Amino acid sequence: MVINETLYTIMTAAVSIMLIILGILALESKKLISSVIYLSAMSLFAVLGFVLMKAPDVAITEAVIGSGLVTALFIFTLIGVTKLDKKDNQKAGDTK
Amino acid sequence: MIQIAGLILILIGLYGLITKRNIIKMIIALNVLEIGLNLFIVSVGYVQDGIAPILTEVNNSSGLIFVDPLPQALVLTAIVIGMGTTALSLAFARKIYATHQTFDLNEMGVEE
Amino acid sequence: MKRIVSILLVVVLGYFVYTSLYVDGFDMAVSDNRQTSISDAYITKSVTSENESVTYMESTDLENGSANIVTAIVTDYRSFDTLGEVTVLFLASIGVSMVLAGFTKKYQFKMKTNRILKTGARLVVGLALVLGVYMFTHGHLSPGGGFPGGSIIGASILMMYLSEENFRARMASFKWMESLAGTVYVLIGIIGLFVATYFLENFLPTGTVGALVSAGIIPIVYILIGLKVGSEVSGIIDQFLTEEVAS
Amino acid sequence: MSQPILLIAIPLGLAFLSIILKKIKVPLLVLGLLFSSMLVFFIEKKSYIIGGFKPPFGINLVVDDYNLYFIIIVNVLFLVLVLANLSAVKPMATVLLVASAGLNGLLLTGDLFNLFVFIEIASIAAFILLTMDKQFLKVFHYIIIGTLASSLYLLGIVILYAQYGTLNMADMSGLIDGGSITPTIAYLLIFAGLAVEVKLLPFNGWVKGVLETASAFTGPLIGSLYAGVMLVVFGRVFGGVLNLSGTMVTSLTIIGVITLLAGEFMAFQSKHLRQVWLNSSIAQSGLAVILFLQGLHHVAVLVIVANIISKFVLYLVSGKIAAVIGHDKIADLKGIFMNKKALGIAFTITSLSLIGLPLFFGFFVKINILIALFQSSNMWIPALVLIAALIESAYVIRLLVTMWQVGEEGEKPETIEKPTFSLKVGFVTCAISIILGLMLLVSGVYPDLVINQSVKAGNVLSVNDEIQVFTMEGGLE
Repeated sequence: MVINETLYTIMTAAVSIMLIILGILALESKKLISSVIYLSAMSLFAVLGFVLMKAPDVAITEAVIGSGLVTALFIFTLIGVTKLDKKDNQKAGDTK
Repeated sequence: MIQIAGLILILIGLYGLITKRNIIKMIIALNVLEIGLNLFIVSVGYVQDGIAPILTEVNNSSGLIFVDPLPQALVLTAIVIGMGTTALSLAFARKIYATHQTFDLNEMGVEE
Repeated sequence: MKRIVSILLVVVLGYFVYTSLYVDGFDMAVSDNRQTSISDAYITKSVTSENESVTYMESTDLENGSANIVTAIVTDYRSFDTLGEVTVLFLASIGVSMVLAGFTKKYQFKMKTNRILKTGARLVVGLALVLGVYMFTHGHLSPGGGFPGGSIIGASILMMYLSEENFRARMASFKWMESLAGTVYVLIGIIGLFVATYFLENFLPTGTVGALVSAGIIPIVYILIGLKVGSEVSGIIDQFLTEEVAS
Repeated sequence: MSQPILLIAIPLGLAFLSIILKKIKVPLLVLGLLFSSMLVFFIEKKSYIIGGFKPPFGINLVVDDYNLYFIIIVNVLFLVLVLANLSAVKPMATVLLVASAGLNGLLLTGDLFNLFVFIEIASIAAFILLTMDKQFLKVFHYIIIGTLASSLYLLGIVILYAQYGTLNMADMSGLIDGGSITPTIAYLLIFAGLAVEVKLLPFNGWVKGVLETASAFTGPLIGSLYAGVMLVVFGRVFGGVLNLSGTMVTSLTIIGVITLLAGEFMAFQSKHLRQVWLNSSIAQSGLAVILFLQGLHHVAVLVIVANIISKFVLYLVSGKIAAVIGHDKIADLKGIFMNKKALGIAFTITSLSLIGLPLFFGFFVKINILIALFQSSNMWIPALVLIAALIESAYVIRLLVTMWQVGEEGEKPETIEKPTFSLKVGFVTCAISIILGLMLLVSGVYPDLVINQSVKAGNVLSVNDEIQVFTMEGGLE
């Protein structure tokens, strides 16, 4: 399978730019949950980068662990928080 | 190209670690840094027109030009180690939230 | 203000890194100094004995019989790193359960599971389990291997966990798997020390490159890693899906 | 079968086993550590291959004059520490086994990437062990900084790999000596990564939070054993592998000197016992780093040995005092040793050795540092080291006077607050402190053996024939 040289360059450039944009978004977005989603998306673009650099093993590992499991763990952490917040609000509401 | 992007991501992660005062954001910055680092390491082993370092029916001889497999093996290790530390620090984050009711270091009253 | 200072700091640092890596004659591409690189010996499998080239499905009884060269490095040439890596994950799962020791109650999600979800989940879980097992049994032939394979198993356990309410009781058996897989990994290393000469040495015949049953201890090690990672990941997820019991 | 790999493999295997054999966790831990501390005496000095592939292709473990004695000290002290705190270790048995494997791996490994893996194992074990002190936020800071540090270290070694195509330490050392380009950025990244672990100044924010509240168990572990091992690793990498030159040495030495002075100064100002020792540890790390960077490996080894033993006793005693009294404010500890003279004597011997009074081991350490520095470099480094030593003596003597002072001037400390040591805990601590104190005293009277050994150790990193050392027998040799 031969990929056209220019096509390859364009793809690497696109992946690089998307990685940097998503990296900045992940750090600068206001809501924590969207940060986590940006991180996950960034991880997916990293997977693309690994594929482009001919590293299929790394790509699979990153796809499963980096963008799958780590995102899941982040989200579980945040779920616990929102639940706790709601309870607190309810308590505050009860005392009123 | 991706090598430079990896370096920039490392710098973005560093910037995040310096400025962010939110525990979750700090962990995210660390993850950004680690992804950048992994991209950089793999790119070090990339060879122009090299093929993936797996012998198959198509690429069946080791006489072909492969990309360097050693950095890929290192990254495999680094990804798993990164996941381990992320899981541990998220557990700490939950514990801290349970005592302080916030993720924000400013709200906890921690000095810079 | 602080933000601007840190941006400046990072930009200066980046400029410094950039100049020292790419301008001052520093050579970042491995391809050019291949002579000094140790990877060529990995690719032609000629570390212990000189070997011209390896051919798929033809070469037999080499020092290492894995068709996937990354796997060859991860589980054979630098297998000791992988033992350390497994240990890190093991420590992480212990650490998570220690830090979250007070968190024992399972999350009550708002959504109730229904029959369609349950059946669908079972179907997908079956497929995912098969995929995971395929991945770590074929780690020496195709990309993948023990770590992603084990994580996929962990993910399918998570799916079971979310769809079945009474699944948590069965989690205890994973501790056994985790412990046994780890112990057997170390034991294989020590057997290598006694049967052959070195720790973690490949003491089984390596067979034909590319065959499913080949590469000596590599598939065994990857299966062990897969089982261990799978049980550790399930343990971590189990611990994260709890909330603190109000005291 | 005296293979050093068993020092890593046996604790790891037992750790994996211990999560299902929960009931005999502690016996397994003691068994594993006992095995390690016996095995260390039978190890021969050579390079051991792992996996059957010769280095640089495979990973190897190295045992030589440089690390052999550290392996013995660390393993034996680890066992002693666990035995002294046997009641407290039960929940941490598995992690302690892994920590022991990690420390041994750090000392033994001959591969730069393998070193990264062991840094991660050892530091994650440390994070978990530190949760015993319930300071989650402070440990979290340590996690973030520690992970950042090891990432920087990894970046550094990957850049070196890209340049030289190898990861083996011995191989890398040869290639760097023969190479034409100095990979400055890689050196800086590796320095930054290791500096966090050895507590150099801009990177040591975590130390304060973690060690200030350390118990009699985590204190000696993190403050003495981990610190010592990390310094040994620093020496191995910067003394043995990387070949620094000119301006790099000067600028990094300045960091070391600043760390030394700032550490001693902060220790002088500290109001709490453990704060004093943690700042003093920072200063000692700075000193060892200076010596390694200046190529004076033999005295650096002396500093590390003295620091491991003395800080072990000091943290142990301070942790016990804090546990019994509930705090460790120096002003409130007046005359505390009058009730417990044996412990006091051991504490005093160790701290006097730390400041380098004659007849103690520390004296020979200090004098050899100064001789070596005066011979090798211009005057400003030894002068500053001397100033630091003076500050150190000042605060240690002030501390000792306070702690021995009988409340004659009206206020009787016994009546205000009676420090009642529970005898059982006190006895073990006492015994350990006294034995280690006596070791410092004996090696102070007969220092030649230790000093000759350290010269040998230094020569492993880089051969230097012009070393002059001060010993008991021959004076200046």
